[in-house]
Amino acid sequence: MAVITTLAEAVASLVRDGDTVALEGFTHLIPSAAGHEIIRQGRRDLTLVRMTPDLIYDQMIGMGTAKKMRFSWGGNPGVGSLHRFRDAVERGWPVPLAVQEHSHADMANAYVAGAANLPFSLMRGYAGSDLPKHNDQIKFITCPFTGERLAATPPVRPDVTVIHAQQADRKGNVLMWGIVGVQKEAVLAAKRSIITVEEIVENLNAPPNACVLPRWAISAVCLEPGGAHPSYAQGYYERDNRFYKAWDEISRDREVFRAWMQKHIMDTADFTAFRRVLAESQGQRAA
Amino acid sequence: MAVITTLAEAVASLVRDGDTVALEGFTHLIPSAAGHEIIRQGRRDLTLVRMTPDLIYDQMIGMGTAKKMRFSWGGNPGVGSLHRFRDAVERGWPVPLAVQEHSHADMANAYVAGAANLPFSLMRGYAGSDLPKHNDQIKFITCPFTGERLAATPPVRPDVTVIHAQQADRKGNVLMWGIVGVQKEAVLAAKRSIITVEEIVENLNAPPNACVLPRWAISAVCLEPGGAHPSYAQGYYERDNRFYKAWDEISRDREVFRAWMQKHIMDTADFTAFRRVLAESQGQRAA
Amino acid sequence: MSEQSYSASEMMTVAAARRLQDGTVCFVGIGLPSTAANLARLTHAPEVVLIYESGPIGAKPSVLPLSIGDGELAATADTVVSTPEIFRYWLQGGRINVGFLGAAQIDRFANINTTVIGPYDKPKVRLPGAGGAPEIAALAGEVLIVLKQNAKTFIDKLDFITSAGFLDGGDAREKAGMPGKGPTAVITDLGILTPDPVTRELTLTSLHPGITVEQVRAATGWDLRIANDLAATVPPTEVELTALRALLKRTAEAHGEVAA
Amino acid sequence: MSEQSYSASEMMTVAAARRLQDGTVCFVGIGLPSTAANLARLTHAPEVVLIYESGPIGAKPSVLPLSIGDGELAATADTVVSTPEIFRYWLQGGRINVGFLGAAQIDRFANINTTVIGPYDKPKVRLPGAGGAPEIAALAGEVLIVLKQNAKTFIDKLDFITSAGFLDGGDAREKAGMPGKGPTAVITDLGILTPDPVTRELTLTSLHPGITVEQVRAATGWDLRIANDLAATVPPTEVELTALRALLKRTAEAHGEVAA
Repeated sequence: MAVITTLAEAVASLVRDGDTVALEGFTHLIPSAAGHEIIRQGRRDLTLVRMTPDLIYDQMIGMGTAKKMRFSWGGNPGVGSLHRFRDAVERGWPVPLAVQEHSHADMANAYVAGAANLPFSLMRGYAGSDLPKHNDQIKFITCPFTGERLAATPPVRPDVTVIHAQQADRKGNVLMWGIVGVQKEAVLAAKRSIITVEEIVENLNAPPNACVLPRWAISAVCLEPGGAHPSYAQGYYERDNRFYKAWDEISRDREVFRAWMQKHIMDTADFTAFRRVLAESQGQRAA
Repeated sequence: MAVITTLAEAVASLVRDGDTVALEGFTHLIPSAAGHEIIRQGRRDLTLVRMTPDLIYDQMIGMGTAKKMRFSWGGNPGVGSLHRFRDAVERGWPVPLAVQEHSHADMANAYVAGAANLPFSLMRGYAGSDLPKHNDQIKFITCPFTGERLAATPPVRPDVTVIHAQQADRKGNVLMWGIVGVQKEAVLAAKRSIITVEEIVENLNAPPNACVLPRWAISAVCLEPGGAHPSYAQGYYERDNRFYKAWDEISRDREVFRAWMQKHIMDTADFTAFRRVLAESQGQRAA
Repeated sequence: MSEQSYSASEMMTVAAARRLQDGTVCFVGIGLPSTAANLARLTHAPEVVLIYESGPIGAKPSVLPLSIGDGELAATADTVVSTPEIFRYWLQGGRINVGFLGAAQIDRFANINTTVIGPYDKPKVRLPGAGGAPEIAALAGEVLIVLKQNAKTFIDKLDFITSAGFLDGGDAREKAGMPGKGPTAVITDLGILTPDPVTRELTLTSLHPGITVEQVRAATGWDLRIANDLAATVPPTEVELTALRALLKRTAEAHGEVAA
Repeated sequence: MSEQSYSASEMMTVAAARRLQDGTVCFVGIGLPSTAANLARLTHAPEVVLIYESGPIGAKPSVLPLSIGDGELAATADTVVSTPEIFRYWLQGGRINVGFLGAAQIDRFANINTTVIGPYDKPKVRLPGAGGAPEIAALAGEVLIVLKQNAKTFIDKLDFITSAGFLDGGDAREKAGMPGKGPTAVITDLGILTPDPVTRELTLTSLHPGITVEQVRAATGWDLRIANDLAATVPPTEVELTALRALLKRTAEAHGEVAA
């Protein structure tokens, strides 16, 4: 049953060292505020799961939060590489990062299998690809009716899933719209869940068949306006493409990255403070 | 690509003797007008597929339209038995009806497998049930990771799926809302599809993430206001519970049934004429 | 029972409703289970979450649905999802605390038949079939069954097991790999039966007011076990009866209006 | 090329856009494919249906998305579904006519590497990974690939095959059980390569204006086959160039505004 609480409390009570954690979002509604808080509270040895790891995971990896990542595409969307991710994989800095790599279709199906409590997912996949040679969690099974060969992989079952949504009501029911990605599946596949929201409203007034997560299927709801920055929240604010480009510079060099993280995240109390400090930095850079 | 045409033309060109046909609807948006037209045009040897066969399938079975039915619950919702269905199964009248029987969960998964072009569906099902003993299309497979036993069945892949929806736009894109059941999966699982609608509008103005079927995934769209009667169309009209009760009497006796079908369906040109004749009959009964 | 101010079926519905705790997530079958579940919601369990297989989650109907997919369910739900999602993410996903079922026939181990009477291939009576019951019975945290008790419904040997209770009893259910606890109570118009902790055989543990043990035995197709500490079911309270009758009255009026 | 009124990458984008027929259902990768697909929609193919893996179906963005999930895609789509549904019902469901992909590296049989350069376990360069490409490449009716051609991208032997083209050539793709026809054209900044009908080896079949065969050979990591009837790519028309430049201008302004 959802408790409405602060993000700091939710992360403190629900995210533990060594957990398998999915912070999901498909370029829309990325839970940046929650990612920062996990870094701030110094979690370690996390197994990160995500279809599209981006800046938040780059930050977590660069700060040594993660020991492993299960994913299908890791980049800075529209810009290029994730330099901290590459540094961890190519040179083991600050700590080596094990990878379990899939295709998007397989990851999406693995989330579905997790939400549906199935022991494996099933798809027509990986024909001719080298990926299965390097991922022993991809197996092939035979259709009992046609003899066809299908790819199977274990479900994603996170200890904690963290997502960002547009609205919750005062009871903790959550509504999201627009590009909803795999977030519903990710929450339903997890043991625990944290959902940050743009707004807490009296009534959701959800349209019929909207993407609603009932409060009894959620662990914690936290009000974090702007909490998806630099990604966007449809109906609230647009994507800060400038920051994605800026990240390419910030993350290229280990020391520059560490200094930026210290100033903007470790030395700020919360996401609101982060946004204030970031605005100052951007002002200086612009000047 | 959807053509907007009359129901008579759509059925004439898209539904053929011997086809596997799914007229879907989960008590809401049942394609009654289309079912009548299939009977009127005298189709034979159909294999009917439906999670919840009700009055329309009772009428088709009683008129000898079907040779087989794949289903999971066949009854008159809130009233009782389907007498024509029972007569066909228990006494082979007017023709024997073969049945392939599943649970709702299995049928729903089989539609999903059909829409997803998978050769079988997968679920935790039938534990302790006698159903698999009488359906050789239910098999059990072993999870390659955990060794768990799961039920598998071939997908539903109809030659034609027929559904009723609230709205289409002038291009043939379709919008439905409320209890949407398995209709989206049923259309995407089929080779051809007919969608009758309450209304054709200039623009759908669909809410975000609404249940929309794009015109290029549909064969035919037909304007049939009231075409779901005696079921209901959310936002248009309510369920005619009285007719469901009346059907219990009409369908009990073979001759009464045949006479009713002749007068109300075989001797009427279309659903509008049917509704007019039905209103007269109900007036007489009430008098 | 003539002196009683309530009917046997009212007692049955009230007794069934009482088994549903507040806050429970309940997968509701149509008919008696739906009546009992909504009575619970309107009396002691305002926060019960009602899920119907047609797609509504958190339905709060002011009148009872005649079908499993009435518009009232969709209009009052927190959300309406597709039927595949209901079975995949919500039932199989392990989110249902209580599955509330009716039945055409039941045996001593609370196995249910809703498929055929007589041989499957040449049935004497063709029943509607399984619906959602086999997976609800297997996967829900626990199962409540409500049906009228007589020689036609309480059968020594079922012709067909549609949905599993405890199969042959003992640990047969666990061996069959069903995660749910299975039927924890069968509520009838005569009393309440619960499974023996060891043999899992249904035992009469509570007798409704005005009913005799002999009546219950006569309405049961096998030699019914009676609990040593047989309880007497508390009669419907004024609150329960008033709520139930108002619900049924609203329902009749609404469906009457619809039909008018 | 100094005398030309357009750039090599404009030629590439225009040539790629031309391959997309009107009414086609196209699964669009981000970057060059998205630019080409939207140019096609804004010129000769107004009825092309663009599907993005993030969920939008029938997106009609007025400015190019910087990410695969920009709000513009959702706001202009006929509908937005979940990412699992996109891959399950729409791609695997067999509804995609053309998969439009980019690539980091490609080989003579149009196999694609977007995973690693160097050994997988100790990569010299860790690339972003597969994304949706392996299943798009396998399941789409046909595949178009657009990328710049040079010694770093056109590789004799890939370190990693992320997404299959024709594997070892000949009927290797069919034998691997891929329903789609596979890559039917690779469009670069130098020319257009298409697979030999028998060997399936990429063959230079059209040369962009101002480019020499020697330039193309020099930009290819293997001994490139040249078609006997080598065609000359038609230069971008005024309509094509105007539409492309206006699209890129709108895009820059929009993303500039966002950042401001």
